Amino acid sequence: MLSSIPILSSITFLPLFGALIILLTCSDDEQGGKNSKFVALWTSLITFILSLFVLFNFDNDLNNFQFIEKASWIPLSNVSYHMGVDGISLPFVILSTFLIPVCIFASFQSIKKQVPLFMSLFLILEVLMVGTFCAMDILVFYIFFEAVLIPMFLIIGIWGGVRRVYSAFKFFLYTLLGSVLMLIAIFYIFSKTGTTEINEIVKFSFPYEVQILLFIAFFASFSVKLPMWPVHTWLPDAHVEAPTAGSVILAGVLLKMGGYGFLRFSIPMFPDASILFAPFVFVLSVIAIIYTSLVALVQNDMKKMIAYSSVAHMGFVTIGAFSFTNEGMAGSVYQMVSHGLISGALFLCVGIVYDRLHTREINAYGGVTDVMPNFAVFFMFMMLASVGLPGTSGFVGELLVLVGIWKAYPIVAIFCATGLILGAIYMLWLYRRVMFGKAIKEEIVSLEKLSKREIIIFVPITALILIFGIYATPLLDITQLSINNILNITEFHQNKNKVSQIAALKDLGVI
Amino acid sequence: MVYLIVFLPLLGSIIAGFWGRRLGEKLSLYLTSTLLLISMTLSWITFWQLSSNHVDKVYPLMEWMNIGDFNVVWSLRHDMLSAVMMIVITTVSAMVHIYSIGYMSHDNSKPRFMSYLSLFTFAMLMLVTSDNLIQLFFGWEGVGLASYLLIGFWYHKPSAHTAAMKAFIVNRVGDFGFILGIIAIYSVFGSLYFDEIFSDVEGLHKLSIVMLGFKINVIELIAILLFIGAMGKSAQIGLHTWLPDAMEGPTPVSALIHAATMVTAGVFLVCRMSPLLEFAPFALNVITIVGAMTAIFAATIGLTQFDIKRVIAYSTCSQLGYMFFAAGVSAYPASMFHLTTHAFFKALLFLGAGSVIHAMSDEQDMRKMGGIWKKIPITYALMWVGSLALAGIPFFAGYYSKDLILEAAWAASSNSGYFAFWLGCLAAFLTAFYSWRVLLLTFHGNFNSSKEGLDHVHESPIVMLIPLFVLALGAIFSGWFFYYDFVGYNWKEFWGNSIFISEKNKAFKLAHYVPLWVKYLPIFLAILGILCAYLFYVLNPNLPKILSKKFSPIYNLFFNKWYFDELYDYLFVKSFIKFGNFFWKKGDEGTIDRFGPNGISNLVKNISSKSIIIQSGYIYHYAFAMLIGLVVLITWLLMDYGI
Amino acid sequence: MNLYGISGEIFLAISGMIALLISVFSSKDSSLKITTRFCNLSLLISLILIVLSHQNSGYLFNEMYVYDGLSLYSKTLILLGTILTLLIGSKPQKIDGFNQPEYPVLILFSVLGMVLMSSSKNLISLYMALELQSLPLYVIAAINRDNLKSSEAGLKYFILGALSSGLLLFGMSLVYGAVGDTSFSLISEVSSQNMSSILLVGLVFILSGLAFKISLVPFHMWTPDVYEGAPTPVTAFFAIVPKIAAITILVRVTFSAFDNAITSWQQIIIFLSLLSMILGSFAAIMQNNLKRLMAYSSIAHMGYALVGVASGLLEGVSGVLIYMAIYIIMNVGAFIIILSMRRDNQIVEEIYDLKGISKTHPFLAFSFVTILFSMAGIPPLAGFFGKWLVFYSAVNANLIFLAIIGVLTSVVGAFYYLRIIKIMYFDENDVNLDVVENKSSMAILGLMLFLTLSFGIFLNWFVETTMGIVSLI
Amino acid sequence: MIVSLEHYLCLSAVLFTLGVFGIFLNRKNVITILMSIELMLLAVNINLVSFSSYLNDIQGQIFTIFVLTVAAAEAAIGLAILVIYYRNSGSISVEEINKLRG
Amino acid sequence: MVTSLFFYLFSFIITACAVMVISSRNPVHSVLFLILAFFNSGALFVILGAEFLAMMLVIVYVGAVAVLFLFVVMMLNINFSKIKEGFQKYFPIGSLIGFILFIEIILMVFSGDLLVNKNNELNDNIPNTHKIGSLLYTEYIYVFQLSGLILLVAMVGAIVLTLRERPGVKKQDIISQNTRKVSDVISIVKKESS
Repeated sequence: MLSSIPILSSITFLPLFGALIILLTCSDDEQGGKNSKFVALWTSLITFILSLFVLFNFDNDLNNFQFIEKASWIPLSNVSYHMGVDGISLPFVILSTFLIPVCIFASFQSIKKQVPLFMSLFLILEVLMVGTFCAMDILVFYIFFEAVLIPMFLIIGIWGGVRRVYSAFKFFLYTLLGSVLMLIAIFYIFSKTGTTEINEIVKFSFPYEVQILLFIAFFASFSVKLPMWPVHTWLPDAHVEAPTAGSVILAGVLLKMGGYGFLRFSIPMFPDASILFAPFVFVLSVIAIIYTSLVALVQNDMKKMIAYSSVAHMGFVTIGAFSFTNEGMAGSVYQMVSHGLISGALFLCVGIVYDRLHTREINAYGGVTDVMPNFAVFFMFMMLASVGLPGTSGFVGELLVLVGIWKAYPIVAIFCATGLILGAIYMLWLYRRVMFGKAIKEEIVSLEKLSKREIIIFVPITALILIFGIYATPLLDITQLSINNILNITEFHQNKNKVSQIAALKDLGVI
Repeated sequence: MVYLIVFLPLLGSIIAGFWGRRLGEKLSLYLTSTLLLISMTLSWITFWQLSSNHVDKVYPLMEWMNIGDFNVVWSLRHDMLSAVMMIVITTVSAMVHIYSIGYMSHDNSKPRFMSYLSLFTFAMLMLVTSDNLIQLFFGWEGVGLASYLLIGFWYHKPSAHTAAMKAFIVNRVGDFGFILGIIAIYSVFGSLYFDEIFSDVEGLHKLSIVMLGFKINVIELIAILLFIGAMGKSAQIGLHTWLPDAMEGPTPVSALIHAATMVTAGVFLVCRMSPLLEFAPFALNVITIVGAMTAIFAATIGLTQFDIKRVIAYSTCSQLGYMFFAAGVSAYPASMFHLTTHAFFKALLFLGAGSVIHAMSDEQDMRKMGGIWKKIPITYALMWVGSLALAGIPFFAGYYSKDLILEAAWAASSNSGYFAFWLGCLAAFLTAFYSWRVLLLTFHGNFNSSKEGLDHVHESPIVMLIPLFVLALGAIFSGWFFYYDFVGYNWKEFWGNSIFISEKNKAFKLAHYVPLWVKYLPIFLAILGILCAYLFYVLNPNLPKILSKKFSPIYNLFFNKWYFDELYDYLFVKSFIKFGNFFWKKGDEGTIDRFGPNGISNLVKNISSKSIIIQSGYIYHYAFAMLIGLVVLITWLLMDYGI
Repeated sequence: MNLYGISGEIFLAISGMIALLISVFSSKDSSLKITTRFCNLSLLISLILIVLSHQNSGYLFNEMYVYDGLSLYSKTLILLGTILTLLIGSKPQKIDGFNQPEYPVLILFSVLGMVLMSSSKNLISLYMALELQSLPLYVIAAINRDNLKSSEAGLKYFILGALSSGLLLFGMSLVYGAVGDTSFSLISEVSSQNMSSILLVGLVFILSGLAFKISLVPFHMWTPDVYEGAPTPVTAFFAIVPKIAAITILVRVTFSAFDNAITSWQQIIIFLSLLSMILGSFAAIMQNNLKRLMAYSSIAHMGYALVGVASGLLEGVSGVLIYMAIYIIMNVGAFIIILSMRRDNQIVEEIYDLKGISKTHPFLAFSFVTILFSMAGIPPLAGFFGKWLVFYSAVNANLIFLAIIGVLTSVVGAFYYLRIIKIMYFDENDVNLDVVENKSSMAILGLMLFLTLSFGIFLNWFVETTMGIVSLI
Repeated sequence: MIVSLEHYLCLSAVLFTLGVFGIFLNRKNVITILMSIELMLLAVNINLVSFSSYLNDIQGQIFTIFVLTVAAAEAAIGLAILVIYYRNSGSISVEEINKLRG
Repeated sequence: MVTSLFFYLFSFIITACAVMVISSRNPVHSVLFLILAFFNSGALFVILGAEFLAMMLVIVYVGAVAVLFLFVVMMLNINFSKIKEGFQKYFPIGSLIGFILFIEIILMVFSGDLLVNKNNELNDNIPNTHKIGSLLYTEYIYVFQLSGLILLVAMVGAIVLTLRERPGVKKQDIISQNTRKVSDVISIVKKESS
């Protein structure tokens, strides 16, 4: 029965209907805004419920893609619309469907102009995100992956802050530049293998030199998206200027596409190149962790600070993914999910005070705890989760990554672990400056308490962070088999004769 | 029962935290205290049960994470080590809860405070009952969090939240080592459970890894990493800076966390890991030396401070040093013994000091006190008890444990042992000296503040005094009461499998057979210290000033805490900010953005503005461009063709 | 002689002359309107005739005229494009300053030229059809004869066009000399035996002449000026229709006449394509005039389309053909918006005039945004699929560097499309734009929007159709 | 024949080049440019006719006729455009035709 | 011998005329030199055996095109423009490129690739004009029709651009002339006779 319903496509395209309804029926006035909010919220909630259905019917013990849907699209070129989820993509699908209603709900008050457009863009964004994670055809993946730029560009540009134009452009062009190279690489793979099925391509083994080039092309895309140092600079700008919900989704899901791409494409398709580049990735990631943490330390803008912290946290993701160990990769996925929740929630926190005070300058705050005690609790919790306190999901991810990388390169683990210290420094420093102290300033004293709506937004996120923090097994179980598949590939290639690799490198003129 | 012990405080914390305001202050105060008292009672009961039947048990809760070999289960381990810790924690915590009812009476967020206290207790209990390293780390960080919350309890005070932050961050530095140690253990042993680790350690202790070209013994590395964690939590030299600052928190907090329980978690960890440490002789030496240095170093600072709580805090630091070097010479039972006795008398001292502060209306500077002993006689008497115990005057609790530690250090008959012994003796002298300095400055002499202040001084309410009495009992009797079990000839049976001492390390065994002068030297020094203090602060009050002028460099060194704060400020805080700014302005904006996106976009714009110059509007330019294109193509193709 | 295969064209020619008569003998005020309608109708009928008559393929007039799938495809696009541009351009003509009823007639004759051009199988018929196409274009570029810009545009277009047809002719004469004949089949035969240097130089000259028509760098120089100077409806026509015919004949010349000299023309095409992509993308960034910007944009687009030809593969050609269809969709949509822009009943064509249009005319703005994203090649919009097909064929032909340059320049190109979006959506408006929203234009815009959004659904049909066509070249 | 085909081709090359020169080295007026174009077409015609004659193939000559026709048509339209341009600007100097640029 | 002599003579004149066309400052002179060049080309065509084309050239070019040029030149009343300074620095590179083009064409011509003597129509007795005539209306009827269309378009185009209706100038208006009724135009006014 299950196989007869195209459940993944329903999840993917249901929000599109919502978006169409909004675009076609809701006018840009107060009533239209209200209606659009209503439609958007309910559409996204239904989508979320549907996605839960997938989650509960997902078989952890089945070592393959599930809920597969396949429809021929261009038979001549052997391209098909092919959807399915496995252990790596499922968490992200759920994360996306979970965060979108949260975002929509969170922007009920803060978005004042062109509400219907905003809501429909968010629903479209959901379509694209879910599609990205479900796609089993690399071209379909690319289409979804790239299309995300459109709604996000508009969201940043229309509802953003003062420097929104610069940020939106930077975001768009930076990520576009990264991903077009991947497009060429996809074409190359397509032309060599004759297929765009991810499952089939993985089986194909490319020559070593080709792998290196393809890896670089994919790397260009995913590293920008993730983002890795030194191509991270779009992120702080984009985050700072984006509206709250935009930041949440950007940090919560869009960044994960990069990490997802590494796990789904780079590593299994180009295992030899991945092994070759792993040290390079480690160096970049370690730099990212230390460098961006230090930069985060000196920020005056709350969102910028959290944005930099995201870069640092994403450093863990790449390190975990390229550690080629069970724990590392699982940790990498876990870290992504948890970071999606935590940084999303942190941006919500910033959004809440921003809505009230209309500034993100840390110095403009101080003593907020006094006037917004509930907020202080949530913010504190998110801050601690971001720091990676055990008992929150942030800890599990970081721990697993550290475990994984220690197995491979202990020295990297040591550098990586400094992130724990630095993370604590800037997050506590932020919290201290914003929340502690006496509320002297008049505008602070007159801050409103959290509304019911805002509390409702926070509660599920908090609960999830906590649950993932103290009971990690379910999520780990989901990812386990898929990660094993990747590991089997990399282990096989790691054990291959090193001599041939060196010879190939000589051919390329690298050595 | 163990479940109840651990989770009752959590329950109290949650209730007080979330519904405290709705329940009303009173109810939440009593509720948490009651729950803690139950927990305390139960833990004593389980302690007696365990010490009679010696059956270690692990109570599983649920799975935490499970991936490949990496398997962690929430569970509660009940062996002697945790049982001892549990009674210490629950007892002191219960006392502090009760004490807080009185102490915090003027504060208007009592439920929050009680919630934090209970949360701390829960975390600490999780720490000590953990069966694996990850859960231990959970507790470890949990207590850190609670400490952070409690130090920063008065978040209006900048100094308080700065101190809280400092505590958390310095602890994090320690945790950095700890977590790496845990991971290293996992990578070597493939497990995180104590039993499995310890059973494998003998076979694996020669294993080594290559790191940055050096070959390092893994067990040593693990031991050092774990010890870094312990150093952070237990405020050992280098990572001690947070502890004195933590005194910004309410005094009950100082008593509970920064004297009796949390800071001793490091000691607990070392003892817990004893089966592993026994195979890491180098690490043990390091522990001994660091412990000894901390003991003397903190004592020297304690000499010069004027904040009553800070003096006691440095004293704690110093005592923790004792515990560590005891562990360093493999005298883990002695270390645990001192931990227990210290918990009582140091909590007593802190709560006593709290009582004084309460009496003085939140004044902490000893220079502004003096001569108040008549006003608060009970507190005064109890402070005497605490000080005597701290100084190691015979038959008080401290005497038993501290002497034993020094004897063990001597008995180790290694260089580091002798080093620790002599420094320990010197520290014993200093301890006695500054303890009495506190007593004399606070209670004797003339009142150095305003008259109204003196009138205002009053004895604490009964709810604060009861805990003091209880703790005083502990400070007096816990020494001989536990002596036989903890460190007596029967120690092996008592501790069971929870502590392991290798046959090679005989220090603890020989500690009972040291020369007499070794036994008596500390007592002598302690009495000497008391006499010196009397000389300095009663007989000739000008002497300290003269001396401090004469030896001003040393005095300043001590007074400024060996300039550790300044050093760290310069080394880390300033340089981090400098680096951060450098990376941000010069790195991100100056280099990456300038040559990256902005550079490229400017380049594109430049090319673009150049490229439209071609479009000059003149027909002949257009025609010329076409012609050039044509010529280029023809030339290219003809050359290709071979003309 | 069975003239069934050319019946559509004959009908077109005759109705052109009738239209001329109508334009003369109808009353002055309504003659433009009536003639336009008549022309539209006859274009439609001839489209039907062509579709009917081109079901089979064959030759006419000594292989001078060929009717096959390729010609059917391109004729359909040409005629549809013309009908659409006439429809969208019919309302504002008066304000644009010209009122000559001959305008649609000239367009009709030009279209006839294009239609015949895409059926050419002989250098002579190619040249004549090309001239029949070009001469009316020169005239209609200058049709706003009281306007200096328009006449300058016409003059420039004419001079450079004449130069280019001179080059083309010179090349044809050389090819004739080398082959001894002008039919494509013979050229193909000779070039397979002996690709002499004369043939080679002739090929370069011919391709240069054709490149002018497609406006490929460096033969593009007229494009921005003419687009800007010509009245907007004319620009719309220029931007859309002639390119199809020119690309078709380029495909025919390369794949049908010089199919054996692939290594030679491939280099030329790569060169032209590279330059077009680069210059089109870069030069557009600085433009503030929408029409001028569209000119550079079309240059870049032709560069991309040519990548498919450069691949030398049949699937590349199929990609090019699909690209052209997409190109029409996007440009028709874009020009509807440009044509609608009015302020105080004055034509405006600066991009800053679009400020804040998102609030006043949300549908228009939304459509334009979609079209611009599509032009930038962002999936899942139509433009992406065009790029996909041509770049994929380039990669398949091992021209990876070409594909890489292509995608990089498309990123640069994205910049100026985004700039327009930014002006429409991110900037606050101070002066409102009056928009002439006539119903037919909006309906067409809606249709184009729909096609842009959902092209992926039709992609398979296009792929199969064009692959069927190109396999027969 | 003593005069070989190459001779004619050379002549046409000269004429063609001169025509091209006339277009882009011309700084005077547009009419000269139009005349240069006629020179180019003349070169083409010479090419075609000489090829036709040496190939003994009449096609070239027929082509030439059409070229002539088109040249006439082109001249007519070109001059018409030139005239209206002159009416608008009052000048046909090449240097001044640059209102459209960038 | 004589043929080649004539060839060189005519070629020289053509070349010289071409140079004069593009370099003469007075456009009227240019037109006249152009006419001369056409005449000489016609002569060359005669040498090549294309008599009909030679006549065409003279009739079409000299008779129509060149005269049209002359008309326009006279009509527009063009000033002799000065050569501007930019020309000087632009000249060398321009002529270099042109020269390269020329060299390349020459190289191509002498590359030995010329395919001559196809000789598919050996029967040379038919006169040139006859041959053309027989083909033009049969095999090339399609192109011939096209050329007609081109001429039509050229005519329409030229008229569209240049025809102006000036107010106040009397001209034919066929529709209104035909639809004219007596009653509209003539009104009978009764005037009282004095």
